[in-house]
Amino acid sequence: MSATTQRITLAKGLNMGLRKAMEDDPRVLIMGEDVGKLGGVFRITDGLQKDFGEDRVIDSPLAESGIVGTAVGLALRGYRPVVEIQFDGFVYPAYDQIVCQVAKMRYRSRGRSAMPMVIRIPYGGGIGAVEHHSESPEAQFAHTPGLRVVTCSNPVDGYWMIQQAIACDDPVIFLEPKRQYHADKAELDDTATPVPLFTSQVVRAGADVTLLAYGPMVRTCLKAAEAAAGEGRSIEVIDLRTLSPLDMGPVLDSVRRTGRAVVAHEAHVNLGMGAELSARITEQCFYSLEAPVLRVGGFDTPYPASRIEEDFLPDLDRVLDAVDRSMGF
Amino acid sequence: MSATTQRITLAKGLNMGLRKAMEDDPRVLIMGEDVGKLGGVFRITDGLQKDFGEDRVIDSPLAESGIVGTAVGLALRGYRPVVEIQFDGFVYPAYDQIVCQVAKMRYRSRGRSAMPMVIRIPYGGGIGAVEHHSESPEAQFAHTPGLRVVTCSNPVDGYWMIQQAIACDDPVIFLEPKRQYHADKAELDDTATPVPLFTSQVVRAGADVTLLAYGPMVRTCLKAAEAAAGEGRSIEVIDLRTLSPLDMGPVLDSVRRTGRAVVAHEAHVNLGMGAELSARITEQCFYSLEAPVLRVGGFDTPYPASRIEEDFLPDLDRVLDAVDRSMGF
Amino acid sequence: MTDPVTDPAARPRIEWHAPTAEPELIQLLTPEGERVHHPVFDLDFSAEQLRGFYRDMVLTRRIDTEATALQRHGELGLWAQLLGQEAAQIGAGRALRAQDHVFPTYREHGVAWCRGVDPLRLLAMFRGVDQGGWDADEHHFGLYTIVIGAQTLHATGYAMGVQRDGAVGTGDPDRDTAVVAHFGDGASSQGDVNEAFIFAASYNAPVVFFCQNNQWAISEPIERQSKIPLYQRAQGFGFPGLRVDGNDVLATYAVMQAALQRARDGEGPTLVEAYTYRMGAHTTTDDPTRYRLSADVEHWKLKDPIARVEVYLRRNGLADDDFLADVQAEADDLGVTLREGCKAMPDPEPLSMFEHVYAEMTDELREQRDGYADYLASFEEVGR
Amino acid sequence: MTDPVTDPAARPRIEWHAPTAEPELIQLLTPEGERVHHPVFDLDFSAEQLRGFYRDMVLTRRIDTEATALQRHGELGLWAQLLGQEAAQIGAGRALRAQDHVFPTYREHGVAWCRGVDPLRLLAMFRGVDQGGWDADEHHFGLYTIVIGAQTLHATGYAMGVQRDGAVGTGDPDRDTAVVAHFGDGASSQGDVNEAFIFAASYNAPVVFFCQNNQWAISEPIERQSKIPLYQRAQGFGFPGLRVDGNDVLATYAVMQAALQRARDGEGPTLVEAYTYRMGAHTTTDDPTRYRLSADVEHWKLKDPIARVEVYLRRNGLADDDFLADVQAEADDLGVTLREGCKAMPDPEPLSMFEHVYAEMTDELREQRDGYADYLASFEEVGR
Ligand SMILES: Cc1ncc(C[n+]2csc(CCOP(=O)(O)OP(=O)(O)O)c2C)c(N)n1
Ligand SMILES: Cc1ncc(C[n+]2csc(CCOP(=O)(O)OP(=O)(O)O)c2C)c(N)n1
Ligand SMILES: [Mg+2]
Ligand SMILES: [Mg+2]
Repeated sequence: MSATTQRITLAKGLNMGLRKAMEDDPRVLIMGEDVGKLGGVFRITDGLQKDFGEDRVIDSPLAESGIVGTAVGLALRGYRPVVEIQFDGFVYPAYDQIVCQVAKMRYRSRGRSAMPMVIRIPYGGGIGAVEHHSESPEAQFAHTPGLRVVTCSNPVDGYWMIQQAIACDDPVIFLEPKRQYHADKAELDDTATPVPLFTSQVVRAGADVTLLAYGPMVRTCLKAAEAAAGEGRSIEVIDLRTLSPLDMGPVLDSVRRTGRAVVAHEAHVNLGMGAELSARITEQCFYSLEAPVLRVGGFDTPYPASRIEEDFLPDLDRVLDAVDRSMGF
Repeated sequence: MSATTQRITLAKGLNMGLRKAMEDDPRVLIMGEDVGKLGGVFRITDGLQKDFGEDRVIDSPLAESGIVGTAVGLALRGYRPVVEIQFDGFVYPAYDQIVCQVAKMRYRSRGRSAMPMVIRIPYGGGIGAVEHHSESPEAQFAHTPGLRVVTCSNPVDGYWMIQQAIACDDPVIFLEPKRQYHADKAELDDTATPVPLFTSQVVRAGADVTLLAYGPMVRTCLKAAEAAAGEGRSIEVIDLRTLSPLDMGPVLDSVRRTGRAVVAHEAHVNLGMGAELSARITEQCFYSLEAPVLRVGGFDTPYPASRIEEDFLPDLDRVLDAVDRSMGF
Repeated sequence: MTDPVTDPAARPRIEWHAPTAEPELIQLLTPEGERVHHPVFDLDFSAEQLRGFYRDMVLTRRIDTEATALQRHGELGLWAQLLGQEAAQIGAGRALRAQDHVFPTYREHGVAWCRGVDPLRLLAMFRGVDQGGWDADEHHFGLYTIVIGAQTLHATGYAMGVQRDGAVGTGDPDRDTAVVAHFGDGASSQGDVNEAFIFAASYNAPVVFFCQNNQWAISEPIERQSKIPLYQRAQGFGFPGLRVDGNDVLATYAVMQAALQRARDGEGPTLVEAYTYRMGAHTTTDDPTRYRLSADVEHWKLKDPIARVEVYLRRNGLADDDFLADVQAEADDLGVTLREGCKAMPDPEPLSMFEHVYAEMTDELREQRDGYADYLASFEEVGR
Repeated sequence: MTDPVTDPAARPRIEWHAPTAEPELIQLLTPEGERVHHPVFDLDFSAEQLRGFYRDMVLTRRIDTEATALQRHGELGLWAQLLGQEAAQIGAGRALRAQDHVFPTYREHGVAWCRGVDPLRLLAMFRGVDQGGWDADEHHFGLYTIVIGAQTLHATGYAMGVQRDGAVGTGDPDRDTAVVAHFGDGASSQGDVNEAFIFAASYNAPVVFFCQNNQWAISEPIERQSKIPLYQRAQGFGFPGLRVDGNDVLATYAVMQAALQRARDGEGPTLVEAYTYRMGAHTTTDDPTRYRLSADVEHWKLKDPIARVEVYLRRNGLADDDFLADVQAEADDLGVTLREGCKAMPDPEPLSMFEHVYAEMTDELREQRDGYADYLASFEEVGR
C-alpha cells in the first residue's frame, strides 16, 4: 500500500480531509471569513471554493455569531456545516450561539433536530502574534454538555479526525493547534483504518509517570519523554485527542500502572482540563496514586505580549520539572 | 446597636447595598434591562431610578453585549458601572466583551486603565423556569484571568458583598442565587464590620468531612450537615463566597483536619468549580486525604425541563450520599 | 481659516431629519370594522376566509386565556400571553404555504395554531414538562426560542439552505419556499438580529423578518430601542421594510403574502413590522402597572383585532349568530380539552434527563445516569 | 379570492429600490489636485494648515513603510499597513479637539500620530513587547482594539459618560467633548457595531462613527458586507450618515469637524464613511494577489491622497521645494529614529507577565509568580 502514502503537514492533512468530506457528502458546506479565494488565513481551505463553488465554500460577512447562527439554520435544513473561526480569540462573539443553541438543539427537541456541525478553531500560542490570537478556549466548551470537543496533534490525525468530526451527528468543536500547521510532516496512508474519533491514544509507552497532553503540547511532551529517557526516566505519554467526552480508559490504565500523572496544556491552569483530569484520576485511582496529579499550564494571567510568550507556555523544561516534582512525592 | 438591625431577605440586602453604594459614590451607575421603573424582573433595583434618576439607573436597549460594552466605555470615562444581566442564560451574548475586553483592559494597558465594573447575574435553578433561566456559568468566568468571581449565599452577605464588589477596582462577576432572593430572612446590623470580600468562611464547624459550597448550595449543605449531625456525623461547611480568586486557606485547614472533602454546586460536574477544588486540595493535602475529593453537581446534561429539575440539582440527599461515599473510603 | 468650533457661524452643519415624517401604516380593515383599500396590498378575501380568520383568532385567544388561567392555578410555570396580537399572528400564519418554515419566539401561539401544532404542546413547554414537544420539520415550525433574537440567524441560515436546495424562484408554488423569522421590538436591538439582516441581504436569502412591535420589551417602551419607526431599519441594510397594522388580520395577511412570495421568488428578504400592542403582561410573572398607563391600554382596546372582524362580518352579513355561537362553542370545547389535557400531563421520567444530549449517549454520561439510577433505586429499597 | 401564489397577476408586489441610486461622495480636492466646492462642507483652509496636512500624511506614510520594512527584517511580529488611508486618518485626526476621545482599531497609525502618540509605541505593540504602551487618557486615544467592532461600544459608553459629566452642549469649546469610534467596512457586519448604533441613537450619545471603507476585509470585498453604500446604514438607526472621499484630507477634515461638532453640541451620533482603499496587504502576513486584481490597485493609485495635496500646494504656490525637501528630511529622520528605536527595544521581563492582572496581585497569582521565579532562578544556579 505504500503507493498511497504521502508526507503531509497538519495543514495539508486538514485540507485533504475537508476535501474528502466534501466529495463524500454533498451536504457538507464550509463557512467562515476568508475561506473562499484566500483559502483561510492559514490556507486550510485552500482550493476548495475553486473546486466546490461559492455555494459550498461560503465567505461570510465578518460576524462570528452570524456565522454560527446561520450554520444552525443550515444544519436544521439538513446540511452539515463546517465553520471556520479565524482565530481562537474570535470565537467569543459566537459563544452564545454555541453554548445556548448549537449545544442544546438536540436535547431540547428530544432528538428530533440534530445539529451536525463542526466548528474549527485554530488555537494556542507560540506564533508571535498580537493579542487574541493565541488563546486556548477548550475548557470553556468542554464544560458545556451537548458539545463534543476534540483536538488533533499531528498531520495524520488531522486528516482522519476532521472527516470523523464531520461525519459525527453531534456538534464538534474541532481545535487545531495552529503552531503545528506547518511544523512537522508525517506519512499518511489514506487507505488505513483510522482509530475512532473519541478515543485517547498512548503515543509513547512508559512506566514511571503518565504524561497527559493534547494538541500543541503533545509534541513538547514527547520531546520531554525523550529527554527524560536519557536520564533513565520512563514516561508514558497519552495524546488525549478527545476533551469531551474524555476517554478515561487509557488514562486510568496508565496511571494505575505508573502511580503518577502530570497534565500539560497551554490553557490557564485554573479550571483548565488539568483540573478535571486531576479530579477524575484522583476519584478513580485514589489508592494507586503515589503523588497528586500535577498540572503544568499557561499561567493564570491573560496571554502576555508575544515577546514573553515562551515564558507563559509550558515547555519541555517545565514539563520535566513537574515530572520531577511528581517523582519527588 | 440593636436599633440598627433589621430582618431582610437577600433581595432586600442587595437592594440596600446598591442604594448605599450609589449614595456613597456618585460615579456608581446601574445599567441593564428593565432596571428602571420596573426595578428589574427580581426587583433588586427597586426604587433606585426614582431616587437617583435616569442618568444613574439606566434602562438599556435589549442587547447584553451592548450593555457590557458601553459599560466598558463608562468605566474608562471614570464611572463605576454595575450591570445587571437579567438571567444567567442571557450573559452569553456579552461573553466576548467580558472575557476579551473587561477582563484584559487593566493588563493590556499595564495598569493604566482600570475596569471597576460589577456584573450582577442572578443564577442557578430551582425556580421552575423555562430554558436558559437556571444556568450556573461560574466556571466559564472563573477560568478567565482578570475577572474576579464572587457569590453570596445569604442576605447579610448580599448587603455587604455587593458594596465591596462595587468598591473593588477590578471587574467582579457577582453571582446572585436567585432562588434565595426571597427564601430566608436574616438579621442585618449595618454598623457591623463586614468580613473581607475575597474570603471563604467556615459557616459550620465539624470534624469528619469538609463540605464546600457556595451560593444556592450553602443552604442545602447546612441542612445536610444538620441532618448528618442527627446521625452522629460531624460535617464542616465552608461557604466559599469567592470563586476567583479562591481563598484556599480555610479550605486546606479544614481538609487537613477532616481528611475528607466534598464539593457541591449546581453547575455541571465536568470542569465545574469542584474540579479545580479537587485538584488544588489533592495537590496540597495529598498526605492528609483519607478519600478522594468527591463532587456533587448538576449532571452533565443541559439543564432539563423544570418538572425534573429537582433531579438535576444536588439536594440534601445527594450531598449526604457523597458524604457517605467519602466516609466509605 | 475660520474655526468652526469657536465660530458657530462658520460651521457646516449636518442637517438631518428622520427618513420619513409620518410612517405609512398599511391597513385594510379599520378598528371600526370599515374595509379600506390600499393601492398595493389589496386582496379579495372570500367570506370563508374571513370567517376562518375570525375563528382562528377567537380560538387563539382562548388558548391564551386558558393558559393564563392554568398558570394562575399553578398548572403552568409561566405563560407568555399574546392578547392583542392575534391578528398579527394569524395573518402571518395563514399567509404561509405548507413548505414555508417558521422560526418563532416564545409568544407565537397563534402561528403555532396555524401550523397545526397541538396547543397542549405549547402548554407542556410552559409547564416544564419539556422544552418543545413538537416536530419542527413536520410542522415547519421551529421550537420556541427564548434567547432573544437567536432564531433570526437560524431562519436566515435555513433560508440559505433553501436556496442551496434550489427551492426558490422556480415558479413551482409547491416548491418555492420562504422562511419566517419572528421577533419582537426589543429583539431588534440584539446584535444577532442585525447580523441576520446582514447575512440575509448579503446572500439574498428567502427570509421574511416579521417583527411584532407590541410597543414593549417587558417594561421598556419601543423608544428605548429605536427613535424612528422600526421598519425603516431595513432600508439601511439594503432591503425593503414595511409597517402594517398588526391588529388588522387582513392587512397582515396581505402584506405577509407579498413578502413571502417575494422571498419564494428569489427576490430576497423583507422586514415586516406589525404594529400592535401587548395588551396583557409580558408574562404571567410580570406586573405592567409598574411601568405603563392604563389609559394607553384602554386606547388600544379600541383597536381590538377580533372585534373589528366581527363587526365587519356581521355588518356585511358574512356571519350569523349561529356561526358566532359555533365558534364560541368550539372555543369552550378547546378550553376544556386544554384544562384537562394540561392537568393530565405526566411529568417526565427523571432518567430521561440523560437522553438526547448526544446522538449516542457517551460512556461518561451513561455512568452518571447509571449512578443516578442506582441512587434512586436505593430509596425505593429503603421505601420497601 | 384569487390566490396570489398560484396567480402571479394577482400578486401585490413589494417594489423596492436601494435608498439612493448614486451615493453622494463629499469631496473638496479632486485626485488631480483641483479644489472643488461643496454647498455644505466647505471650509477656508490656511496655507499653514494645508502644509500641515501634507506633512502629517508624509510622516504617517513613512511610519508605515518603516514598520513594514522592520517587519520584513524580523523586528516586528506583524504590521497592519495604512498605505492609501493617510488622508482619512489625518483628516479625522486633525479635526479633533484636545478633549475629544478616540477609540481606534489596529490600523489608526495616522490618528495616533495626530494624538501625539510616539510611533515607537505602535511598533512596540506589533513587535510583541507590550499590548499598547501609551496612556489612553493622556492622549485621549485608546489602545488598539483587535476584536473587530468591540471598541465601537466602548466609544458609545464613553460618550454616555461624557454626557453624564455635562460635557456636551454647554457651548464651551474647551469642554464640549466628542468621541470617535473607528472601524472598518468589514466590522460593520459585527453585532457589536450595530448595537453601538442602537445605544448611541437611543441615548443620543456624542459619538462619531468613523468607518474607513477601504473596500476590503482581508480577502472579502465590501459587497459581502453590504450591497448598498455603508453610510446609508445610519438612517435606519435614526441618525445621519455621510460618505466622504477618504482620500481627500480636506473633505475628511471638513466632514469630521462638522460631525464632531454635532456631537459636542449634543445633537447625537453621526456615521461618517470615508471611502478609501487599502493599497497594501491587510497585514504583513497577507497576500492580496490571491484575491484582488492589480488593475484595481492601479486605479486607486491615481487617487493617492498625498499626491493630490502636493499638486495643489505646488500649483498654488503654497509650498516650495524647500518645504517639500524639509518634510522629506524630517521623514528620513523619523525613519532612522524608528529603526533604531525599534531594534533597541528591550524585551519585557518575564515576571512582568504576572503584573496588572488585578489592581492588587492575588495570593494565588503571587504563588504562581514566586514559583516561576524560583524555577527561573534554578536555571541560573545551574548556569553558574
Ligand atoms: C438574550 C436575552 N436577554 C434577555 C432576555 C429576557 N427577556 C425575555 S423577553 C424580553 C423582552 C423581549 O421584548 P420583545 O423583543 O419586544 O418581545 P415581546 O416579549 O414584547 O414579544 C426580555 C428582556 C432574553 N430572553 N434573552
Ligand atoms: C471578532 C474578530 N473576528 C475576526 C478577526 C480577524 N480579522 C482581523 S482584521 C479582519 C478584517 C477587518 O476588516 P475591516 O473591518 O474592513 O478593517 P480593515 O482591516 O480593512 O481596516 C479580520 C477578519 C478579528 N480581529 N476579530
Ligand atoms: Mg415587544
Ligand atoms: Mg476594510
